[in-house]
Amino acid sequence: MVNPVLLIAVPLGFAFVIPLFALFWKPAIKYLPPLALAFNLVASLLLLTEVCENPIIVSIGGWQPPFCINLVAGPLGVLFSVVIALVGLLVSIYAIEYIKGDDTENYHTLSLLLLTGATGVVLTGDIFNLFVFFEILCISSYALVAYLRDKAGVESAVKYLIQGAVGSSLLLIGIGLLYGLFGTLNMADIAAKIDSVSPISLFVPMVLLITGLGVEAAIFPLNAWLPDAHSSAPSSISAILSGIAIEVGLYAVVRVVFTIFGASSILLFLAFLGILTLLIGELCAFSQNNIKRMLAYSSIGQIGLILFALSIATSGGVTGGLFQLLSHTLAKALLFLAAGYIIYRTGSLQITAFEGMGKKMPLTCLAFTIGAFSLVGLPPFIGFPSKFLIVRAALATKETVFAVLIGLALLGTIIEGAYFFRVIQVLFFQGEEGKPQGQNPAFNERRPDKTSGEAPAVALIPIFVFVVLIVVFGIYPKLVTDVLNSAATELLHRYDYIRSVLG
Amino acid sequence: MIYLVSILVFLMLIGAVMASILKDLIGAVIAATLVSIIAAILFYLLQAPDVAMAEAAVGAALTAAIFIIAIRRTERYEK
Amino acid sequence: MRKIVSILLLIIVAFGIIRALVEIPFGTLKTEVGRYYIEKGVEETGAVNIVTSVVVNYRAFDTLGEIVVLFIAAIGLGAVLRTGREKKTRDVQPASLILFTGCRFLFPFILILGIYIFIHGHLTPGGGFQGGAIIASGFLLIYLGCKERRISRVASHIAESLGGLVFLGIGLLGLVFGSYFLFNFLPMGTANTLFSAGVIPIIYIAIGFKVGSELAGILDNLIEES
Amino acid sequence: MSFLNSYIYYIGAFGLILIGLYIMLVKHNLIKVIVGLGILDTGVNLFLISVGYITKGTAPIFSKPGIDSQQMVDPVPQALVLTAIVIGVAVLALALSLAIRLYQHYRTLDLREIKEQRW
Repeated sequence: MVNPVLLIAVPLGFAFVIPLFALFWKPAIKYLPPLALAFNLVASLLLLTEVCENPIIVSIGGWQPPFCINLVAGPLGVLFSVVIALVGLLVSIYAIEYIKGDDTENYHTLSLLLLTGATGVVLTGDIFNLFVFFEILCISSYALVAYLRDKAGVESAVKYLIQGAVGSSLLLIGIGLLYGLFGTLNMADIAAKIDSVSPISLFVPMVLLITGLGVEAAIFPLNAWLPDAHSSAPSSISAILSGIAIEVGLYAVVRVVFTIFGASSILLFLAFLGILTLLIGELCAFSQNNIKRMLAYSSIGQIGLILFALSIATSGGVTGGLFQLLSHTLAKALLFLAAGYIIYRTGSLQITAFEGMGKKMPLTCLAFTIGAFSLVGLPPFIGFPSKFLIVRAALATKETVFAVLIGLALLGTIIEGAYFFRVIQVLFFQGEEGKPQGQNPAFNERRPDKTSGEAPAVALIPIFVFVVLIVVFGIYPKLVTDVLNSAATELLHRYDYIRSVLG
Repeated sequence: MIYLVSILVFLMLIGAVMASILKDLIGAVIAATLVSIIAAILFYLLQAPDVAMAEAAVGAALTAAIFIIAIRRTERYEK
Repeated sequence: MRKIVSILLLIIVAFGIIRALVEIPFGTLKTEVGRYYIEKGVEETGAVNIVTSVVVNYRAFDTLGEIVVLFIAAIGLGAVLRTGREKKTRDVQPASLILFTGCRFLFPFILILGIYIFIHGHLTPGGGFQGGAIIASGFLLIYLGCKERRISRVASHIAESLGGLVFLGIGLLGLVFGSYFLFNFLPMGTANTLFSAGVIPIIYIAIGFKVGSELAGILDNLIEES
Repeated sequence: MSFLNSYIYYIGAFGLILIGLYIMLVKHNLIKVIVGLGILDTGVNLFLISVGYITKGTAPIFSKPGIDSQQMVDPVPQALVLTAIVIGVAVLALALSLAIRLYQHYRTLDLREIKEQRW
């Protein structure tokens, strides 16, 4: 058995070692994060086979819950840690070549710590510990958004930091209220005692927790920071932020709503909020000319869809939501990585500048197209079975509300299709010769390198792996649905969770 | 005792309001430091000496120092 | 407009919080977990300062996360402020003799005070963070008084990394010896003496050096860079 | 008097929280906003500590033998606040470094004038 603590301790150790390497052996730094994440991937895949029957509970320090912090490696948490390690590994391989400059050790340390924080959030079983790991995730992403130190990056990082800090404070007040009410911080213990308090007095802590976590999850009124932050970070970081950070935020929200509060009354509200987020995100994405902003708004839309699917709260709905989450993570990471080199080669973020790139770098553009098709939900890519599951689950509830909402969601998908096809049309079917484009003033990510065509091999490997995963899971969704089913079961059956932790 | 606490809380809130009102950022930072120091005293009165020490060392001394360094490198007055 | 909306929002927040606080009376006992720590803490961890035993033993994982947060802040700050060019020597305006001598005289005492505080973290109030912060304020004094002096970037990086690695290593040793991460595998000793409480003093010393060097590094970056 | 006795710390804590939030929502100067963030943090910490207080309690340290453990205040919120203080100062330091960078780019700290990124 692999101890789940190692999933957090090993990458932390690597992150602590990187500054030492920076002093004595600099060229080795960029290979450390892939190494750490490869370990995490193998270890969490090994765990995944074990935890599907019985969740593994490890206490830290050797005391019994609720008197210590404990990790809960259930199917849901380990599934997330597999996804985090997988995407993190591929993105960090991509970053070996993509991130250049003389202070790359900062980049590598921060991105590794971001992923460690995300892993901690999904594995921990203690609400304050969740707050601490959440802060690790958030603070390293503030710093990474500003990594390029340009105008746009610093400005977005400031906005992100201020909104995120208010969210964290609200979260901490919520945790304080919960501690005052129940006298414990263990999530299972709180969940077990939740019925002893009147629902009215639970309302305020719940709203505070959802608001605080919702800032990172980019639920509708709280997502003003996201398009700025995701579009001005380096593309590899955008991939992590879009593919992992907001999903982990959403995980925390649903963990709080489903497991701690067991709140079924708020679910319909969350479903509405999800659809609202979806429509706003897709409409804003439609009106964008900046490719990374478009992808960022599309992430908002997708998060809305996932939130909606999870709020259906039937086995099918939650499975579909988790499947959609997986498909969005893979597709969006792929899109950002591919877009990163397209931007690098054209030297512009404007979609109109991409004319004819389909001929210059066919592999990258093909990968971009596959990611876009998958996100829209076309077969045979992973987006198709996931969206199909959501639609089926929504209709299976036989409630008019959900039928209407899923109709709106499909409308959002059509909008999504429209703007992605616009990009693909520009890439492949317009402008034989890329005519010189005006530089976007806000853009100075890196000096464009128009000489060479295709992205370098180190960057193409992760892109290729993403494409393979998207196609394979799209053709054989059975490969993942079992795991997703048991993860959904963990989320829906809070009493099993409580029993497995408290014994 | 309760009067002392009330006066301290009152002063602390006044300090917070001053931090909001003052156009001179150095003044605002000093007001915020006053808030931190009084909070440290309140922590001590609430039987939390560890926290009082941390708040006095981190919240009052170091935070004020980094604020003042940052203000010196940017601008002093709020428009 | 923005003001009115904000004030409305704040009134809603205030209302909600007042509503919630009715259920949480001030000054009453609310918890069994805290009670358990008080009853069993000395016996189980060997530290007479229960807050320390909670911070470094029962909830040590939080503390690990917290020093990671500070580590991220130090690195992120360096990344944000970094200029890329060689640092120019500061326009050395020599401090007055009194200030100079005073700072040099005081600095070792502040250092010793900080170290004393984190070594005695399990006996008296204080611990790694407080001691680290005091050490960092000693460096602040050096910056004010002896302007030409700088802390060595290399030394502070090494202290940072080693502090983190020692903490993590003790955690992993706990996993090896006691099959729990951060298990207190050393003998407890007699309570209320310096050499007691197993791994707690070692962890606090690591935290102290790490926090001290990180906060000093943050100050150094803010003063010197860009 | 009993009102003051039972609520004065809560009043202080939530006063700070509300003033801090007010500064963050209304003010335009970035450094001012960060000052607000510091005040908000202090308020949250004060609230957490007051949750753990027991009337006529003593500090949770067995500094000499024979201390009544029944009257000790709850140590858990104190441990949480120690963590929260350090996290707070980390965020503050990062925010101030970003403010310095922002000032170098825009020559102003007024958030109304810094709007390159818009919908």
